[in-house]
Amino acid sequence: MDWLFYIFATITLVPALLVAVSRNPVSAAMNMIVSLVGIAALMVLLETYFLAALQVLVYAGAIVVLFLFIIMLLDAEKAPAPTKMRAIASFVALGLMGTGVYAFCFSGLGGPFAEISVAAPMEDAKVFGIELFTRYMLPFQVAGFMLLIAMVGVIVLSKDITKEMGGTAR
Amino acid sequence: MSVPELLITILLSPLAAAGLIWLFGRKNHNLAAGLSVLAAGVSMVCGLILLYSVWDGTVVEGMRVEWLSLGALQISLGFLLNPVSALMLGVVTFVGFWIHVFSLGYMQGDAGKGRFFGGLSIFMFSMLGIVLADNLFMIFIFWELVGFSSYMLIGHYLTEEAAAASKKAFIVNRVGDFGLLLGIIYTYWNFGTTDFGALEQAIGGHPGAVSTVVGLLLFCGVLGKSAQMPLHVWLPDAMAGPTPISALIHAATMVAAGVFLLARLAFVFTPEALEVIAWVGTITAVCAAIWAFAQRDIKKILAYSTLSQLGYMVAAFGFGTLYALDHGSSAGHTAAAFGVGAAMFHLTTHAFFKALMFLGSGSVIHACHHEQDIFKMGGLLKKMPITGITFGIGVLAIAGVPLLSGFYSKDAILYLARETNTIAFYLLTFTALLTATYMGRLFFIAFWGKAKSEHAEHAHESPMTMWLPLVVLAVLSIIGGYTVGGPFTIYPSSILGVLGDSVPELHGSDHTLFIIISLVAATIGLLGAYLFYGAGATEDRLEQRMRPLWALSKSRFYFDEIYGWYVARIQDRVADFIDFMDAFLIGGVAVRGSAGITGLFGLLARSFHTGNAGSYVWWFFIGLLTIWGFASGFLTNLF
Amino acid sequence: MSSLAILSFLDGLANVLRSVDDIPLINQGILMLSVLLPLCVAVSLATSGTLSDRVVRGWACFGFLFPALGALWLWATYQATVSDGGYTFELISETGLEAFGIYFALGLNGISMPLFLMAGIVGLAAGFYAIQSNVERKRLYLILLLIMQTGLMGLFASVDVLFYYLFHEFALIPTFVMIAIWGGQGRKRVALEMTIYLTFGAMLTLVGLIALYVTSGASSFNMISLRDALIETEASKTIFGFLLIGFGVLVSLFPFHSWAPSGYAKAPASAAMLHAGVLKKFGLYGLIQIALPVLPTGFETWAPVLLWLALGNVIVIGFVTMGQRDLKMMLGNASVMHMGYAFLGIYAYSTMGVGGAVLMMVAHGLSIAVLFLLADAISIRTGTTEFSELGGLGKTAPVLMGFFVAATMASIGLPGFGNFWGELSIFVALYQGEAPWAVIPVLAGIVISAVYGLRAVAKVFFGESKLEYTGGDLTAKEKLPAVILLFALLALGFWPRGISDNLNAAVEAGLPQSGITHAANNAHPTE
Amino acid sequence: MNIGLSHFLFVSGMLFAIGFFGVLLRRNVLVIFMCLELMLTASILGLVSFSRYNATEGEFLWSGNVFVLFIIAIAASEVAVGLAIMVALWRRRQSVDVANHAELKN
Repeated sequence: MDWLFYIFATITLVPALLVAVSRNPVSAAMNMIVSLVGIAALMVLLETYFLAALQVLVYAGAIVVLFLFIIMLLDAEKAPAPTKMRAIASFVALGLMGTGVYAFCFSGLGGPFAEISVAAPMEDAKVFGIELFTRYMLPFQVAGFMLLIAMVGVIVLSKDITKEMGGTAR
Repeated sequence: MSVPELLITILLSPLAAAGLIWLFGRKNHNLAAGLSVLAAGVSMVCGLILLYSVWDGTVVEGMRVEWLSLGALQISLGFLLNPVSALMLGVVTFVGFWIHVFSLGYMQGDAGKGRFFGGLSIFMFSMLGIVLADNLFMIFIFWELVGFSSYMLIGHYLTEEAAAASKKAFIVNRVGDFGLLLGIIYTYWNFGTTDFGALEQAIGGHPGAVSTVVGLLLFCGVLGKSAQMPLHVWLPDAMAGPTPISALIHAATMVAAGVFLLARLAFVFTPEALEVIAWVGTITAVCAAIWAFAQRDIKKILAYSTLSQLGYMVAAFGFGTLYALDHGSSAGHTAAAFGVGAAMFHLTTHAFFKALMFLGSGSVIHACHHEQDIFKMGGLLKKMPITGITFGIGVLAIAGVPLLSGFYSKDAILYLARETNTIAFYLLTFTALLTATYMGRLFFIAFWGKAKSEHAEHAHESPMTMWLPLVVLAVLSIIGGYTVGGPFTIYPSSILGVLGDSVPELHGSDHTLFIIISLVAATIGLLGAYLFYGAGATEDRLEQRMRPLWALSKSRFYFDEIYGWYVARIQDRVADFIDFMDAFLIGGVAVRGSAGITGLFGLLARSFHTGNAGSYVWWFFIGLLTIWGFASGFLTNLF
Repeated sequence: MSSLAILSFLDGLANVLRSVDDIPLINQGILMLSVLLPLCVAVSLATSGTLSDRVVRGWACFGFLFPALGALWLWATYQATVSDGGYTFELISETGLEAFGIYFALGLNGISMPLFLMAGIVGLAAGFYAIQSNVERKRLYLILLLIMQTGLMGLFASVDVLFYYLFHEFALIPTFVMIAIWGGQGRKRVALEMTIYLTFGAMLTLVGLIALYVTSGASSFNMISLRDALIETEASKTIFGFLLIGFGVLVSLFPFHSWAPSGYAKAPASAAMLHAGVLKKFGLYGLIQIALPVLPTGFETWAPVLLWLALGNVIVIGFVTMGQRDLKMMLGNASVMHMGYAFLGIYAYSTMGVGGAVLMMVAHGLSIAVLFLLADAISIRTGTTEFSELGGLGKTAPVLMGFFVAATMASIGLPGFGNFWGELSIFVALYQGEAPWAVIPVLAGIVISAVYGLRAVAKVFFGESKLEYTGGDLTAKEKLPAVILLFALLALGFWPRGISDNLNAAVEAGLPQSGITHAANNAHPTE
Repeated sequence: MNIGLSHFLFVSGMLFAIGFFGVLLRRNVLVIFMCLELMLTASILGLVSFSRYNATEGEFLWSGNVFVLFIIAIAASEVAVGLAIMVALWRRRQSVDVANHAELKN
């Protein structure tokens, strides 16, 4: 199993780095798909199959597609390379954060971590459903409302209000 | 009518007149004048009825109304009628009424006549309030009010000169009131009352209970109001007001209020305080007499003469009370009676003859179309016989010619001075000589000889409203010197307590001596003035022949210059400086400075606010690192 | 005798007042209306459409007149029914904040009654003056003034500390707006400075008041219940400090005064009248009504500071006032100086001193209001308030001169006007305090005030005129508010007992005697 | 070395760091937004792994997982609204560079 984890971790992290550094938005989006799929795979390793499926469906399927769609729409060209200062500073920041994360996870500072003690239930989608409609009923409803509001907001935003009002864009 | 009703009528009728004038009389000048004169007449008639028939001379106290009560502070309104206040009441209402009558003629056609008579009525009310008050707080209240009415009336003509003079009068008086109020507060807390009766009992029982300081503080008020040195500077300037005002306020009544206050409070003063008071009076008398010689303005001469005579009164009070304290038991008088008697006696006679002379000068000024320089008059005796003769009577009275009123009152003072302090006696005698001289100078130059100007040429006698008061006052100037108990007296027996035994009477060799002294002083003075200046002189011979002496007199010992220098160079500069410091330190450094520092921080914070989301992320990162540093203990260990 | 007739008439009037007072809630209703009616008028003026000028004026006039008449009525009833200075006309309604002890509570006692009356009278005068003036956008001007009037009436009528504070803010904010819109030259800067200063002071005050609430343990913002909760802990010193400085800023205690003169000089006349006359008394009133009864220990700690700062007000600002070259600036500084007297009265911590301070507040409110009114009348006629350009106005405007002289005399403490009683009581009280020597510099203040007051009169009215003056004498419409104020001053001067008897009792009851070693207060003079 | 919770947390933390690195580095709003999404996903991974490792017998901890569900819902709506805003911005400025959107300066 260990090698599977390493492979999936690599599939997650390397494309993520490429998302950050690539100057072409389209390739960034492509890399992001890979990275997200890697995460889904890691979730499978953690035996949360339902969430893994959801991850692939929503993130890779919906969100990244939306990104790509917008990239096409906005006709975004290749971004100019970042200034040297900015690049160096960003890499230093990444190094610092990486060191911190590494220290947290492996030096014992964050430590001692729990071990898996119980087997995961196989019918997790069913359990999910029960939980959502019983204990998490209110948050679930709220989330639904939020999606509705977001939808309304998107519709309002994407209409060109200034033109409709007869004004001119500044 | 009973005593209280009369007193209330006397006090309130001028107030009622003032109120009515304020409401209706600003435009209707004749109505205002009529109301004012009517009120003064009512006051006079009531006053005379009171003195001559209703009141028997016993002290009337009480009729108290509580005015304000806050914690321990109880202020009440009340009357105290004793012989001293009765005499003062008589003088104020009587002289006041005749001056009102005179004003009718003098102020004819003046644009501010309504305002003038309103002010006159307020003044009468305030002055009578001082006279009748039974406690120090009430006296202080009316004390301020007379100051205010004096201020308004001095400033009547609204010129720059009037502005400066009225301002000066009020402020100098306030300086005196500063001490007076301090003294009143001190008295209040030390004796628990400012009521005269209770105060006399409290102090009378313990002669050592009262300190010299109280007396001197209260005397500060007298310094201001009665224009004693060094607060005398306002009185000559106050002549900028209309002449009836000078007669009423600045000669007969208000300036005498200081002397009246001394008489009321005679029991408060310790011998040390009396010593100071007496010397202040003496020095004022001498100096003012000297200064009178360099004046050319008829009213200014009279003003300095007033100063000098006020000095006499104050000195009389001081020396007389000292004398009475020394000889108290043997002479069989109440402790302070001699001082009070002599001072009040001179106050009364002075009120008559000085008011007479001021009104006379008013008549002259009126006739000469507001020409006030005596060297531009001349020959007026023939053109204005009534004014001239009555003025002459006034001159003789003030010079101390025997059988006229001034002689008696002045002799009493000289006698008291001789008995207590020889140097003061010589100084006061010298002052009497000087008085006769400068009054002679005024009279001979202005009334004798030939007319020296166009205006004087065409002068003629004033109307009856103006000469009638002169005649009345002239008669009183002649017969006002015969005290109660003696023959020919005009005074009612009810004021025996002040104008009777308490005025020292001279007998035997003393009597002869003082007649001679007076006669010699008056004769030398008047004759000297005649010989030196000559009738109707056109120039001041003192200025021409004895310039140093003239300059000395003219300098007035630089009091005005010193005060002027103080105001311009110190007070105004300090005010400007503090104003600048206030604007600079508090408004500038403290307020603007703190605002500026806040603003600097604002600028600094603003520069971080680039509006670029990219740069904010970096701030975010720095914050993250810091929190991380503290959480991991890295930064905590570092510090 | 006629005096008997007057007495029986007064007796009959008192009986009428008493019988009306017996009707439940009627006087409470009048009190409430006096406070809230100006606001209602303001709202109706703001929300209604086009109105003719006459309707606007009449309606606003009603909004100013009612509080004044209501206050007069309540005062007369108070005189007829109360003799111990206690609270009456109390009216309490719930606000939904009962958990914090906050109620909308109105009521008047011997201390607030005279100030309430004064607020009504000054408001009436300022309102009349505004109605007859010809400012631009008069309707907005009147609306703001009416809002201010509600705040002023409410702050003295409030028994609840929080509402007392709230009403103050209510009156304060229109002031800023009015200065910023109708002020003189440099108004923006002045309005800003004043806003920052006063908001700062109000903030400190609020901190102090909340601390008072928390520390008292009474869990109530009601002044009456707070009075029972005497705080004598260490905390009281801090709280009193907050209140003293906070209130001090609002009353222009030296050295926090620099907002006042320039603010008043730039403010439009009616706003200056209301602010200098009434609103400024907020802080002093708070110290007397709230801080002194509850925080005697705190007072004791801060007394020396208060003494020196108040002396700074009298002497330093006295000299500053003498150095002024502009009439309005001079008046502003003079008002700062006179606040020093009121602070000294509080410092004396005796019935005499504190009562004198209240008398002073009432009289000063009236006199400074009439002075600002007349100064505005002068500047309308001459176009300037610079002394160097003025002169000789007395010949063209004798009535204006008469009024101005009377007002000046009132403000420099001439007997016959109300200010005299305040000053006198404060002087006498101060002598009995911890520092009797302070009487000497303070009495020097009477000379200083005479100097600048008379200098102003001389510069403006005497001499020869240097400018072309327009407009002649005071018009009848300008005269009316001035006469109202001067009459009130004279009434107070001739009959101080009209307010002082109940004031005396109220202050006597309010000053806690325990724990004070500060002064031999209230001791009667040695017999 | 066995794979444990710390490994998953390391992946999650690194993903978050890389996301943040991208936000710091890039100026294209779209890419920044993608990186933000990566950071959000990193938190999902963390939640899931904690939830799995801290589960005990009887009471299987579902709150972490349910939370993930909500995060996904939020992420979806956020992306929708965010992209709509971007479109609106593009209409005004014709630019996706954050440096060009600095109206809030000072």
